[in-house]
Amino acid sequence: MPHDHHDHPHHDAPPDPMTERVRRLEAAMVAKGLVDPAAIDAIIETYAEKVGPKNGAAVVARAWTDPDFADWLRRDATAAIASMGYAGRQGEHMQAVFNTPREHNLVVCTLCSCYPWPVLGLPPVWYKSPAYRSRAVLEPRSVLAEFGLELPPGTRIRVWDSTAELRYLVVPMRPEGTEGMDAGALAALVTREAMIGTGLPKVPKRVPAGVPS
Amino acid sequence: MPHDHHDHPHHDAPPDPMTERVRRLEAAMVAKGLVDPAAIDAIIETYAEKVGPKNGAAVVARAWTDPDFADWLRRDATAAIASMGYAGRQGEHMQAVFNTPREHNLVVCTLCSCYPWPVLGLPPVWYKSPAYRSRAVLEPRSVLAEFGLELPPGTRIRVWDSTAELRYLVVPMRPEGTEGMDAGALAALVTREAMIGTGLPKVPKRVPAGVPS
Amino acid sequence: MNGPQDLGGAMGFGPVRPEADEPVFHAGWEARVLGLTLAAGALGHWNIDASRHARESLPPAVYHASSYYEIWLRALEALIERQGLLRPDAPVPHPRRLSAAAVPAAIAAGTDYARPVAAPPRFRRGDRVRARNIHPRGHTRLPRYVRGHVGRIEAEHGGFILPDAHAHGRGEAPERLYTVVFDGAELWGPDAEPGLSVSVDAWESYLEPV
Amino acid sequence: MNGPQDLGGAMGFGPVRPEADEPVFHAGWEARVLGLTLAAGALGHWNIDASRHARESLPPAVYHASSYYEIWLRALEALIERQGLLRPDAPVPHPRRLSAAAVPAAIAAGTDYARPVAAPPRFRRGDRVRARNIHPRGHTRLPRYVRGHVGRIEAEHGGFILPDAHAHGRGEAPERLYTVVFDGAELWGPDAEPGLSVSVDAWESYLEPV
Repeated sequence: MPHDHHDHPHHDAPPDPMTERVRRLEAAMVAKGLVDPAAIDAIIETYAEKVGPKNGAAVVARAWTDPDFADWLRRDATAAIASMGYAGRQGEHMQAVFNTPREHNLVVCTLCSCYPWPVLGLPPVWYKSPAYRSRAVLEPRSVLAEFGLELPPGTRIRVWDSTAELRYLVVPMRPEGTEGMDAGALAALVTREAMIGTGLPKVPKRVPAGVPS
Repeated sequence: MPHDHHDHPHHDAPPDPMTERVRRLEAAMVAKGLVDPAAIDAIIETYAEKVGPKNGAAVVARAWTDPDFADWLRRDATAAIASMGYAGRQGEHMQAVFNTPREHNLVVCTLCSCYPWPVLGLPPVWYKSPAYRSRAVLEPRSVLAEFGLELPPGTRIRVWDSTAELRYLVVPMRPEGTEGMDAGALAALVTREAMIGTGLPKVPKRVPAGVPS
Repeated sequence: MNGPQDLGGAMGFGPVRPEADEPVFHAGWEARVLGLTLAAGALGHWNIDASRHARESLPPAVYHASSYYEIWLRALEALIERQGLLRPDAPVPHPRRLSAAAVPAAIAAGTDYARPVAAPPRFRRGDRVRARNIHPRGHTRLPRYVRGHVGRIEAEHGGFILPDAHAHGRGEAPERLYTVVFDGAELWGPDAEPGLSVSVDAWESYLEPV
Repeated sequence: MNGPQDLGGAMGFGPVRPEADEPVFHAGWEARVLGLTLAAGALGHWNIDASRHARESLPPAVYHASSYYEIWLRALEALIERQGLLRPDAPVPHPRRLSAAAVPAAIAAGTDYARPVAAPPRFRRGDRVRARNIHPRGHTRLPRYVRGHVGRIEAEHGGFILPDAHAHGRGEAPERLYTVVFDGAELWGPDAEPGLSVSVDAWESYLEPV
């Protein structure tokens, strides 16, 4: 049964307490017919392999290259994103927020870990950490510095605390020097952090000749 | 050396981790000449045996029986209490607050465990607990109910959060049926809880004849 | 509730520590907890608001000492216990057990939390509003750090299920939802970083006109 | 700081559990920690405000999982470490080591925290004042639950050492201290118990006129 294949890095060591505790709970739930182990496997497979920040990167790259799509994304992010096949759990009510030279957007959930799963996958540990949740609304500039991101002093910061069922996707500004790139190449520049607001898109590796870096 | 006589309820069991941790710290501090074990013993002896709520009870009983002292206590609690020999650490700046039929006083320290040591000794665990510290300022009536104290609905509650170096002593109302009692007998009715505000003085065991209970 | 989950503005948690090349799960049991939580949710005995309330109702010492999926696990255990799903007399199998075949559709469908609200919006874009100074003992999604503070309505999103009711079996009680923006200095006074604004999404009953 | 010590109005900690016939100490090590803390304080390397700040600076998970004297112990360890009192090159014995004979006088004397302040009081009894909405990263004794709220000056106590400065080696910076009373409904809104008022003792710079 696949659900028995928990990771055992050391086969000669006893399983750790959490592994045991979860295994016991799952066994009891399976025995009572509450869950189907194969359904658990299917859920895990979805988020481990199918859904992740590549989805969001495709959305952002398309917004950079398709003004009509960008406009749709701004007006009705849920529908625009669903049109690309990214919809469902924890993305039922999407909102895209666009960075500008004057304002940088940052997303947090101070109360739990709300995060747009269909476009970004499951949140990283730091996003769920008390450090991030407590500080993002109070001292985002200090937080961004810990990600190596120093915004110009004149750039305002807008923090979106996801306190309801709206889920936020940050659309960063398209980097300079990407004029000749297509959506596929652009998507490779869009990191998860850029779509949360704790980072910026990567600078393209090869700057076209004649364009100052 | 007296400081080695930590409590060992089971002499055949290994000491618990906290005992070991404290013992190691003390040994290191003694070795560096930072502390004298006999001074530690003297401090412990002071608070384990000499200073406690009996001091405060004597103050309250005197206030009940000596109107001039009660007046002094109200005007300058530090001096009035010091005149009875109770002064010093964590009682440098005292304030006595008097219960009335209209208002009941309750003392807490939401930020740590401020408490009037010279008159009440060291605080009990519940006074230092997050449960008490968090709730006393928000829902004191619910807290008092957990002490078995139900105040009349019309009685206001005044909570004193000890956020500075002022230390509060609640002077409860003198119980009915105590008219013939002297200060010594009255002091035996004054509990620690009554002087924090989570209780009332005990009702005298023998009500004098002719006085309705 | 003013529980351990309400972290906005709290201090003492140290730096944020991004992890390079972070895996989706850090242990097999984390993946199982995710799967169990989603599959158990499909049984219909509780909703997302009740789940969140179960997590924030953990004792603060437990909440703060637990990793994220440990919090999920403890809340799942509590919900199962409360609903008696493992009791000897519970029917086997559960009539709403999620099958593997149904997983893709369930994930793709999600849950629509929007609900029609007949009454007109009480607030309009641009209105100044105050987040009410409420301290409910039960679930709420109005964080403590905005309560009592004045912001501006930026958007009205139509009706949504009200978590404060939904978490406690008091129905969906839908209300209009607003995005409310607060100036950093309004929230944090002289200790605010310059150029900061913070928004929350707030149900109508969380707000009062200024 | 908005640290784990700032508990007023927090929820989730369960009932208060008074203990019948409670002993002064529940273990021998608790008594030693009390004695060590007081004796180490007499060395003069830190003051009571720095001690409190060391306690509230423990990581919240540690603070909430620790018993009270465990918090004291961890803070004492941190202060000793920071001051380097156990370093090999520290003089032995410490020139200010507290002797057993000096203990009764030291306890009886305590520490006078009052200081003269020349300037006249900014506020008078009866004045309405607002607790400032400050969120300092360092030590403060203005709890979060009163910040931004309006109360009334009930008493003025003269000058006292300011903890916000004293905890951080910035001198005594004395200011006048006031008892400020808040109505329960002002602090807790519609969720306040009826007939409640709460006071804090607040330094002058914590307050602003209304």
